[in-house]
Amino acid sequence: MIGTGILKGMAVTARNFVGSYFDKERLITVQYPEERNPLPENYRNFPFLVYDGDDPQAGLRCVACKICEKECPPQCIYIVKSEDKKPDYMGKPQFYPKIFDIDVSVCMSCQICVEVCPFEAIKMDKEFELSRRERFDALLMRKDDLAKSNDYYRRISPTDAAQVDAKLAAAAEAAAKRKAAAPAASKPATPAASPAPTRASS
Amino acid sequence: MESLEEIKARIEAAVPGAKIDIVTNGGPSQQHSLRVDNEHACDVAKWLRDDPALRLDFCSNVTGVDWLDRTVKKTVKVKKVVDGEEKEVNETTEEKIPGHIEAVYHLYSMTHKHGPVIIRIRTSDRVENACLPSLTPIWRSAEFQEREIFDLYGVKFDGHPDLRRILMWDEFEDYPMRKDYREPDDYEYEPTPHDDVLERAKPYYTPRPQIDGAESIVEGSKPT
Amino acid sequence: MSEGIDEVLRSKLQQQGVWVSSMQELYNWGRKNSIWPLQFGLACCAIEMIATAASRYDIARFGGEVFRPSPRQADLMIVAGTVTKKMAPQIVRLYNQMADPKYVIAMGACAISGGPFKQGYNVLKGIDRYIPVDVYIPGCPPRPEALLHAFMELQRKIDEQKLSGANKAAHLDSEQPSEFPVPAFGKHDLEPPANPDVFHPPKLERV
Amino acid sequence: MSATVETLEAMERPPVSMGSRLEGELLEVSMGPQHPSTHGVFRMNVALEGEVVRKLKPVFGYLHRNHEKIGENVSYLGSMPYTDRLDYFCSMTNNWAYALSVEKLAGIEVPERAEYLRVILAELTRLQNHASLLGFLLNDMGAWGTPLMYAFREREKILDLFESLSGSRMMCDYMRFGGCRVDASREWLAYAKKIVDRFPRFVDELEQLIVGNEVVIARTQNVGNVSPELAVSAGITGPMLRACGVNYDVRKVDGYGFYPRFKFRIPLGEHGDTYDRLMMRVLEMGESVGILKQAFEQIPAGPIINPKVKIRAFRPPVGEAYGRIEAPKGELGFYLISDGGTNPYRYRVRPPSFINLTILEDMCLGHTVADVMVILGSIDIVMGEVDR
Repeated sequence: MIGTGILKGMAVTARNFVGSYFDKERLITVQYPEERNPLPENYRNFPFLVYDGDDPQAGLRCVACKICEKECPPQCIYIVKSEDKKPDYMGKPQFYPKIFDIDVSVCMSCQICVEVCPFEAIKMDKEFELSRRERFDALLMRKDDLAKSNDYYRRISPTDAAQVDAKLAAAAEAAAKRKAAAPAASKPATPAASPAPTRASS
Repeated sequence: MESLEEIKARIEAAVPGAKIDIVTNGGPSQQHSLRVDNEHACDVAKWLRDDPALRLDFCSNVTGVDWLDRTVKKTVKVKKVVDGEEKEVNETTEEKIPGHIEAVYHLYSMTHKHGPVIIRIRTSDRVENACLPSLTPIWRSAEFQEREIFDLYGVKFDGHPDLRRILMWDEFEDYPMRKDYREPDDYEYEPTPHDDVLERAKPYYTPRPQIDGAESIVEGSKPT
Repeated sequence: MSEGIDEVLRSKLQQQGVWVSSMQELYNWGRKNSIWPLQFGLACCAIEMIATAASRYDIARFGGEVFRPSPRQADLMIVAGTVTKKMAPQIVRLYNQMADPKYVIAMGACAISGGPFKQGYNVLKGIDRYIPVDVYIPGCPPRPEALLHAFMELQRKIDEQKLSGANKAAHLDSEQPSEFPVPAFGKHDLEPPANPDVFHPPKLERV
Repeated sequence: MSATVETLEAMERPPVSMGSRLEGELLEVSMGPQHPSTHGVFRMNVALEGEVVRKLKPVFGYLHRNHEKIGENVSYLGSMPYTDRLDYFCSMTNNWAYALSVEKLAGIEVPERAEYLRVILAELTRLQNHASLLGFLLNDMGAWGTPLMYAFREREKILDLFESLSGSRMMCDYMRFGGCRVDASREWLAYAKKIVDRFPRFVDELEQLIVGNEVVIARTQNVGNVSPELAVSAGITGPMLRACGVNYDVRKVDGYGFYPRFKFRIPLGEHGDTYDRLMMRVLEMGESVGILKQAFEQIPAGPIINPKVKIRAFRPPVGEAYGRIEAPKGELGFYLISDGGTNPYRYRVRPPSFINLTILEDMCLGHTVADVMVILGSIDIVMGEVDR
């Protein structure tokens, strides 16, 4: 009979309309600025630089090896390596990035920089409310904007951060053992206790 | 499916005068291909499509490949008599391959569900005689893909029903997929400067006045 | 058309049940809550734009659900996706056809700067080379929430616009252009490659 | 008066006055690139006689993002996120096609669990692609947003799955050469299974909405017929080919991944009209649900990536490879030539929706303009892939 198809369609619409009040499956509207869908742990938006300790500049894990700059497919990272070495938060002299810029107006959130980084220094952030009225300065992330603490990283992605901490602690322990095994005479100024395990537990 | 050697022998029997070379592919994929000469390409393609055993009725992919002038160094171990003694000596031969543009067709059979058979045709050079026979009359799926090769590589396909630019605008003059194409210099704001990007474009286009200090040149030329 | 109302007086009056507003506030309130976007998608970001308009994120809560297919009826152009050089003249033309006041959101990395495809020969490195952009959303693609955030940012911007005075809104200033020249297809590139009246990249300090 | 036109470009516009009857006079209309139902920046030059299409020429290139050129300038790994942006509805299948081609090129083995994950994600992609296609198609037919909203609601659920696994809703960038990037947890698989189990309810609803609907039948049956011979010659693939009754599915023919281990059928159409193409999608969603259920049961534990594959400085041996998969839109292939360097020498995408557009003109001739939109919608094009 002509019209049954249309009536059936109307029934579907009615079922959806009524169902949306009772059925969570029918995904009701999220009232965005007030209520938010929880972001999944794996969510990624733009990269940031992890630092240990309290000082954002001294604690940066980045040693300006420029691997991410080279591997970044859209070429949105710009690094200038320092000429001198500065002590990092553990007191070990390291190269550091004099300039570390990420142009987030180019970045495509592919996280290849995270995958290639050998120092666990760059990670993906979850911040997405970055709308700006100006493009040139506001969307160019400088080193100061990018540096975020390890505690922040633990907060936004606890599972990954725990893995990274464990890995770094293991590496530090291995390094300490190697140092201890080496003749102590060659390096008299060895730091007494390895601080890495305390960091992992903090 | 029969081997490429068998197909080659059967083509040569069926299409008199056709010159077929087997291009071996050393990679792990082992997808070897047949190079067909331009005069007989249409006949060979028609035969491949209509032969009851092959029935390659589905031309999946048509690709243009740009090869610049290159020299291939081949090192072959040759037995030579040196000082009255037979020795194995590495002999390096250099072969100059002039630049050309190649069109690669990947053929499958929907009837027999086998494939791919890959055929390649190449132009004689990259500039004046960048011409190839069109295989669109045999497989219609080549129509847009050959137009794309014409657009991006500048290969003229003889016998193509509607050879126009497809992706770029009609006024455009370059062939951007060629290896020696240089894109216009319009990098004004590059906060993450990778100098090769900037350098690459510079020599080919006149620098734009706003960025390269042309104003100061004008100022300097003023009688002071 | 007074510039502002004394906030103390206003709150006192409100306590008495009297609601006072200025012409400017009323006008901006009306405008910012009925921004009709142009139904215009270019690439990947357009799908996120549709997702924003769909029931889960529901841009209708901000008065922006009326996607108009015609530029004559639209207030806002969401440039959602990669702007190619072949498409750029059409976008400028669409912008010119929109009636004042008009706003532009550059959604996603490609619309802002060419994004990941920046190094392509046919990709325009940012739509702000030809038309002025009000809000930029980075991301590839931005989440629907990010688009809503930008929408609210635009509403704030509209709210701040002045009806009179020296720095009144551009669409009320007869000296400000509301149409921009459409670039032409050249032999190698668009001509001109950028509109110098609109595009002012800063001088970059290099080390 | 009737005019015969050789080429659209050579055609002069006939004078159209208010009183004249439009029949017999050709009117050139440029539809797009900004058009509400061209699914992106697609343009058609149409010559109309009255309302009937007499000639139609598609115009491409408004989203030509130089994917292939960029692919030749970045490393093999660097192209992976770019493939997401080809067909932006189906980033997982694009990833897979590219990973498959590179694996062929370099001779890489993929662990079992990774292959299962790939099948699961590809079939989820197929579900959400077909669902949104049906939504868009009904939108083009004048159903406005309602079916599209339902389709996007289901799509959101699958996008949530993608996001919690790969970190991004649309641009998953999930697969790597020799496996996958992130392992799926047991909870994720359980949640995915739950969503897949409920999916048939949506398919049934959608079927009720469209199958018997008089308007849909009137708009789609006997509209845009394609003969099987033309479809094969024009290289049409995917659901569009199978709607003509040609049994060709790369999942069965090539047996890539672990598809030979799954039991599924290939739905085939009879007439090759728009209705058949539409039904093909509905039926394929059902088959995909079946594959997914089997995959959830069979998925083994184990590594997800081949540890021999280097992430940085990955150099496949000199050679070339063409790999293809059955993407939701048709056969998606990647053709790669390696010269031994870190970048491919030639990087070519065989885009299914671009080649499926070859016969757009043949399908539209003799139909009205309104039908052109429906026919175009049933091809299922995504401009990111058509123009690349």
